[in-house]
Amino acid sequence: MKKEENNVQTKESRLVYASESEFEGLNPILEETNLDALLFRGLMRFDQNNKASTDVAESYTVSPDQLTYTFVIKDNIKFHDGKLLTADDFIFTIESILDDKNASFLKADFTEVDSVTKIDDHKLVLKLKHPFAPILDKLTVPILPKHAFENVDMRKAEFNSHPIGAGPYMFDKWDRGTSLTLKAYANFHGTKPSIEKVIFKFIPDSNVRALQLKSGEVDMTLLDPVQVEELEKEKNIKIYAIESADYRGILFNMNKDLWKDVDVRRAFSYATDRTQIVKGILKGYGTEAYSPLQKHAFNNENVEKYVYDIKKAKELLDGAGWKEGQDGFRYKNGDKLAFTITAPVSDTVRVNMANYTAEGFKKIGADVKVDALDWSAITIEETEAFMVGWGSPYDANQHTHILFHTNQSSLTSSGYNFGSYSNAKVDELLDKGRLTTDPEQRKVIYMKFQEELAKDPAFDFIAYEDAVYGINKNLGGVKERILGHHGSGFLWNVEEWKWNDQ
Amino acid sequence: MLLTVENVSKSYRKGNKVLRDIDLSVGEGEIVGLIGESGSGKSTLSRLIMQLEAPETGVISFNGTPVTKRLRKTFYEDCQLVFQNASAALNPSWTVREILMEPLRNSEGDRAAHIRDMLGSVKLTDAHLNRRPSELSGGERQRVNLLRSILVNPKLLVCDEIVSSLDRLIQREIIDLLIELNRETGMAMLFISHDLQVVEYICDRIYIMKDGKIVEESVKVDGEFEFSHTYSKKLFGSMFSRGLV
Amino acid sequence: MLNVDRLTIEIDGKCVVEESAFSVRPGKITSIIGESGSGKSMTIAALLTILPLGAKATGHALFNGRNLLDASKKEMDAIRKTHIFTIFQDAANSFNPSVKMERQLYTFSGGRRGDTVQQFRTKMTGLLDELELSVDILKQYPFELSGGMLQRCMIACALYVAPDLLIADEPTSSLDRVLQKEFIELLKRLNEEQGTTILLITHDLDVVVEVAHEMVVMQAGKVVETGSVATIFKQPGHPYTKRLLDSRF
Amino acid sequence: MKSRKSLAFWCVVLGLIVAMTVFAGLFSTYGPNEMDMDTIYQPPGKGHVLGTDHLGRDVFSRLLEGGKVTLTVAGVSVILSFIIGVLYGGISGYIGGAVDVIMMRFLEALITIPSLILILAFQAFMQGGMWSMALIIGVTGWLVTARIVRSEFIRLKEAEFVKMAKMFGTPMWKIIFGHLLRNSVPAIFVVTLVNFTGAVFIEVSLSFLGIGVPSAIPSWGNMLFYAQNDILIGAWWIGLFPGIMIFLTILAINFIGEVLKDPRRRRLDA
Amino acid sequence: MISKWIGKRVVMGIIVLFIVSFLSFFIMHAAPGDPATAFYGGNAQTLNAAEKERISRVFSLDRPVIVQYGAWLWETVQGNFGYSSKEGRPVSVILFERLPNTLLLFSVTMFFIIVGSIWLGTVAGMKAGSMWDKGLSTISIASSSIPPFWLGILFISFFSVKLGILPSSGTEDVGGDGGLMDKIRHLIMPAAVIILTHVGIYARFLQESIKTESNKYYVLVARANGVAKREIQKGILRNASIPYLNYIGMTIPSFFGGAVIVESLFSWAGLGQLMVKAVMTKDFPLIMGGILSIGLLVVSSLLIIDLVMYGVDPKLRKGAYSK
Ligand SMILES: Nc1ncnc2c1ncn2[C@@H]1O[C@H](COP(=O)(O)OP(=O)(O)OP(=O)(O)O)[C@@H](O)[C@H]1O
Ligand SMILES: Nc1ncnc2c1ncn2[C@@H]1O[C@H](COP(=O)(O)OP(=O)(O)OP(=O)(O)O)[C@@H](O)[C@H]1O
Ligand SMILES: [Mg+2]
Ligand SMILES: [Mg+2]
Ligand code: NI
Repeated sequence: MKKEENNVQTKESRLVYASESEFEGLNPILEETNLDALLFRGLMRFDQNNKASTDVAESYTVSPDQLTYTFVIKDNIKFHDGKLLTADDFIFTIESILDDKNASFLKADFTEVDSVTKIDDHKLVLKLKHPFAPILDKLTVPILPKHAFENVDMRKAEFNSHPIGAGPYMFDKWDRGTSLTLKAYANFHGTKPSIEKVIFKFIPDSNVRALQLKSGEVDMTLLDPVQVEELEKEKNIKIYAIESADYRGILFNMNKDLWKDVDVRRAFSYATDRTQIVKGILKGYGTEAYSPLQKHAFNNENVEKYVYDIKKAKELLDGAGWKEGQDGFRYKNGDKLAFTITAPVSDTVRVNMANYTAEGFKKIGADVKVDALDWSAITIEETEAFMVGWGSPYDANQHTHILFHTNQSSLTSSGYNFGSYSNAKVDELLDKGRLTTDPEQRKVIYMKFQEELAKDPAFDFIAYEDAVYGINKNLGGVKERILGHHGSGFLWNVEEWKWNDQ
Repeated sequence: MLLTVENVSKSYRKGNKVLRDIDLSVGEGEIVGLIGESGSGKSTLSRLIMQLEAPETGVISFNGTPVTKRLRKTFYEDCQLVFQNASAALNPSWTVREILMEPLRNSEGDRAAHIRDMLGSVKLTDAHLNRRPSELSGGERQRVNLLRSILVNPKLLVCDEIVSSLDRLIQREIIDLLIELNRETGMAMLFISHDLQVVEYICDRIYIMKDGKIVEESVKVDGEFEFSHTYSKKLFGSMFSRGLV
Repeated sequence: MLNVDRLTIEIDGKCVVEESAFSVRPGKITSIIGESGSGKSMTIAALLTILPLGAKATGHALFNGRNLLDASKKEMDAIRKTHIFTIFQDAANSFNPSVKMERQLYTFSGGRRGDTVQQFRTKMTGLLDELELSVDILKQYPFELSGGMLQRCMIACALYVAPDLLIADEPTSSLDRVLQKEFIELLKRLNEEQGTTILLITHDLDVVVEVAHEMVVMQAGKVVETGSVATIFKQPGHPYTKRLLDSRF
Repeated sequence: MKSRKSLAFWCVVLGLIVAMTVFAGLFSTYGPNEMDMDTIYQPPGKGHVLGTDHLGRDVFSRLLEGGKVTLTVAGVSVILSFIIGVLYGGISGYIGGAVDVIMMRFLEALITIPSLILILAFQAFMQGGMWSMALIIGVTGWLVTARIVRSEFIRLKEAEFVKMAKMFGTPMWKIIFGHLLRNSVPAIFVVTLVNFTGAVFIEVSLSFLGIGVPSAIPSWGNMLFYAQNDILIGAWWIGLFPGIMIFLTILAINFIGEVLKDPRRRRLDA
Repeated sequence: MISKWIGKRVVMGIIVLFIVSFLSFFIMHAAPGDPATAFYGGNAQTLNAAEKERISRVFSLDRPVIVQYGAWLWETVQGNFGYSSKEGRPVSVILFERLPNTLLLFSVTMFFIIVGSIWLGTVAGMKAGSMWDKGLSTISIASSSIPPFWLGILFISFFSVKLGILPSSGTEDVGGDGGLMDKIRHLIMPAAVIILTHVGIYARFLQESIKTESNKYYVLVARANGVAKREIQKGILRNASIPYLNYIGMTIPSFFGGAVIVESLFSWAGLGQLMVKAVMTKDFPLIMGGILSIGLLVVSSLLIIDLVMYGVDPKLRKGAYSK
């Protein structure tokens, strides 16, 4: 009897989210996690349409030259530790991001910032070097409490494992390797959360996640497409298949000589049967991919889509000097046309895609192996080809500049250009796109960028993958919007969620 | 003398002598007995004679020359040992033929024919050749064991309790066989046993051993042994009276 | 005392003892002699109903008028406990290696008769003394004693319980001559002083001549000859008996 | 009699499994890696006798091919461990003395470490193909063989027939092979069988953990590893059949070993 | 007498651990690259200064390997296992977090295996020719032929997926009260898998020992002389338990090995799962620490078994084996 009561009671007020990966720390400017939206708030916040609107900022004004932004901060916002959030905290956050010592992955987003000045505790002015349209998007960056970092090295701060923010939920406890618990923050400035506790349970295995969703041990999780059909039959589960800007592709590591020849990369792009992958591996929860901005307003429909064409692929390889040998594989100067695609073993979809494409590449005479490894055993820069996943629903600059710009090579910067892709035209367009403010102009630039990228592909784009969430049916308040990479952002309005069976 | 053992001692653990100053000899064509109770060191002595272990002191000579490592090979051609436990002395995974071939590795001539000739002398038949030791009875096993040792026509045969674990009936058979061999080929024997009756029956001369020492030597006179040492008297006194026969 | 008639023992369908018949008269020493494998031990096992799995005995074995072969488990337990004592050939293995001698000797002797441990201790001490064994052995484990000592312990138990019938299955083959002689003397004493009936199994004719009054000759599972020792030795009836007698040295 | 029959039965079962996998090419109807997105997760039935998996591969063909991999890994590693074990145990037992003492202490220490843990540690930096896997299992699997060979050698070295052989001047190699090794065969055979089951277990376990043979190569363990994802989906056939194959193989070997272990069948104890 | 004997065993255990440590050191040394990168791979830059200093001090390449080993051993003996390259926390801390779970699983399964196998084995062994006797050997061979993880999968698909009555993984409910019932619910399946796949073999071993023992001469003698059945059975059991205990000792290492798989399957946060994770993430300091601690566990369990043996086997006490 007692036990049951207990169960009902805990069920009412907690939400268990099964998460694939655990994070090393929770400092939002050092590492991106899907807890950021719960723990932190920024001046701005993406709304349901992925448009940046004010949050911590009460209001803002932009100077006509688009170089000066003046923000007024709400005066009643307190961090989880009760300290008031002021302009100083925001300034500290920007400074920390720009501080090389901290090696923040967000630095590139703020390089256009010229200065941030405090007018008073609740008013500040941000000046840009050039007009920079995405800045409002960037200002969704979580604001860190300055007082938590006094006299400490940010990389080693206690904060990283016990964060303090101004979001709807505050840190409760972290059982490394198992779970992390957040609890509702009573003094939150927005909608007060109805669910008392949000627990992130770390389960690397997608199968186990689905299992536990089914058994009710967890309330929500991202599903593999193949699992949907079975879970749909469950009475207590509701499936949200949400369109997302999350694409998969094979990253060509340009440090490998094979990929130096653009025709080889194009050949493999042609030899990828995307339709079958969407059908068989994604079970229809996705679309064939050809561009990193496909889900964006700036999408260029008219680029080379590399529709499955074995004949073309063979011709390209022939042209590139890779001739078919006795054993059916191609050779050039005695070298076999062979490489390995690495994929994270815990991500079954990626492993399946890798296996399927690798098998398909045999048709054009390539001997392709698949290495499914644990994330931590993978150094993407050292692979020959990697099954990547990127995509952002926000500004076009996001997940393009940092992925394809020469300056963002992961070997020389903190950027995410793991394949050391370098194309002067692409660089130029990305730079221009960042600094142009006129939407129409920007569109032209990014359309052009997509064209150039398609001509000289950095990735063999495979498919956009819908984020399929399985959720306890009794959970209400979920608002869909186009999601980002790994279905991130699903929890964006978690403070509005509630248990219907209360 | 064919074999002389002079002044031989042996101990396995310090201060615990298993053999003490053993002197013993076997003449050509002679059957010499060695009796003593369990643990008196008979088997140890036989191992020393056969150079399976080295004596601590003393010399073992064959035909007047001390047996050294170098001479061992020729020594083995003339002197053979038959172990008490026939089952353990035959390689269980070999056939009788293979077993009998082993000592003849280096000899010339038709080895198979030689074996067939000799087989009759221990009352075995060709049919036994293809069997393995486990398929033979205890007596048969001991006969194969014996045959293997006499195949090389040794001048001396050391028999360590070769009949003790057998039935009387089979014992008798084998003992009679040995006597016959001795008569026909003049093969000398050192016959080790704790069975007084057997020793009395087969031997011309006996040594009596106790606690690693030879306490008495006695020669058969008119089919009887005479003893002076008290231990020997006690030993032979414990023989059951012949009663009824 | 014991009348065996038409005793047949089969193991897995194979006949190891066939239609054997003999009797043991009270107060006498009867000896069964025969070569290895002739079925002597099996006969004893059948009498004590301790045959191995798969073995079956038919016929009669009347012990004081009671047929042992169809006695119930309980009855048999009682008979084994009160009337018969058996000494086996292999003394070294006759005791549980991890139980102290005192406990084992008690279960073999005092325990059978319902004596208390105290009673047992006093009586056994005397017996051990008589057998030239030190009392210390009671505190020792079997593996710390020699085969001869263990065999004497068994005899001590036999003396203690003074059974109606003492069965001894080749008790001397593992002993050397000196000990054999001593053991045989003890048997004689037991028979003469306490009048114990003894069934002695052996393959040694010399032993038979030494102690037995009557003898049973077995060959290949069959009893070929019975009678008093003296008559058989004078006039062996069966050719096998003759061969046996001839094989003596 | 009964044991003879069961021996024959299990030998036939094992023989069938081995034959099917060795000649996988003859029996299988599809390429083990042939993928077809139109026929994923087909239950057993027409076309695909044992159904298809998440990439539309034929489970039956993969089962045979996987068996080839698993049994090859196990077989090669067992041969390897056999050689190392016989050498190590043989040297230790034949030479004896201080050499033996040192070698045995070392062996005892090794036996104390769970071999799976050792293999895991090796895997950390040797992760590679099938052959390195066989190598690792072989290199860590000889301990019991060595111990058995050593004790057999020590026992047989003291046997009287070996002493007799020395007296007959039989050369050393013949003593080692004809007397010592040959009479150790039953014991070595049994322990090798046990090793074989152990090797199968280890291969499937490691592959099951995702750190065994590379995922692209089908092996029974790998198939089970991926089959975990299919339980929920209800595709029971993907995990069931490799499991049954592993079970049957090990069961057959265990039963064969059981019969051979029976002392009545061992000449040595005669 | 006993202290001398224990001393001997402990020394043996230490020698074993010594060799284990040497092996784990050797394995790490065989890993490619210089020690700092071999150990910490891509994470070398996030190492703290003290650890960097320790690595360069202990593993300085201009020193001979044996000296490096000595230095490393000295550090290790003092409890300094270095830092996990994945988590950046001290290895010893991580190991200690996992230890209770492994010990719990180990002791619970061992307890049930021993109790179960003694019961089954005794019943089957004492009643020669009965159904128990005949059935047990077949069942035990069959049960030991099932790969534990496969049984685990079947269990999960039945009890967790189909019936939904037992949690499929973990050591306790997240956010739960961490109560006893909760622990037990999580423990049932992993423990059951280990027990079911092992209890048969142990029972069978005991059964065979009892049967061998029952055919011993002394049992026949006792039976022939009317010794009470219970008395005889007690004696048999006592002797049969000696090879049985020996067998347990012999199989303990592989037992720990097998737990690795079950722990991983059920995400039971013990040392075994930790080892697998460490191997997958190439976390070398953690691997070394894991090997050593499992070695220590094995050696100490063996010591306990030795102690029990000492109590049970008088021949050991009297030193009758040394001859
Ligand atoms: N290899 C050995 N190591 C230590 N002691 C030994 C060894 N071989 C024999 N002994 C000891 O030497 C003594 C004599 O043993 P040996 O085997 O020679 O006696 P035996 O007269 O042949 O006895 P039995 O009649 O029982 O065969 C015994 O006390 C025995 O314990
Ligand atoms: N457990 C058994 N199973 C099958 N056959 C057996 C068993 N025990 C004995 N036998 C057979 O029964 C026969 C008689 O054996 P038994 O032990 O009675 O002989 P024995 O006359 O006592 O011989 P020994 O003098 O060697 O003790 C033998 O042929 C033997 O092979
Ligand atoms: Mg001897
Ligand atoms: Mg008998
Ligand atoms: Ni990602």
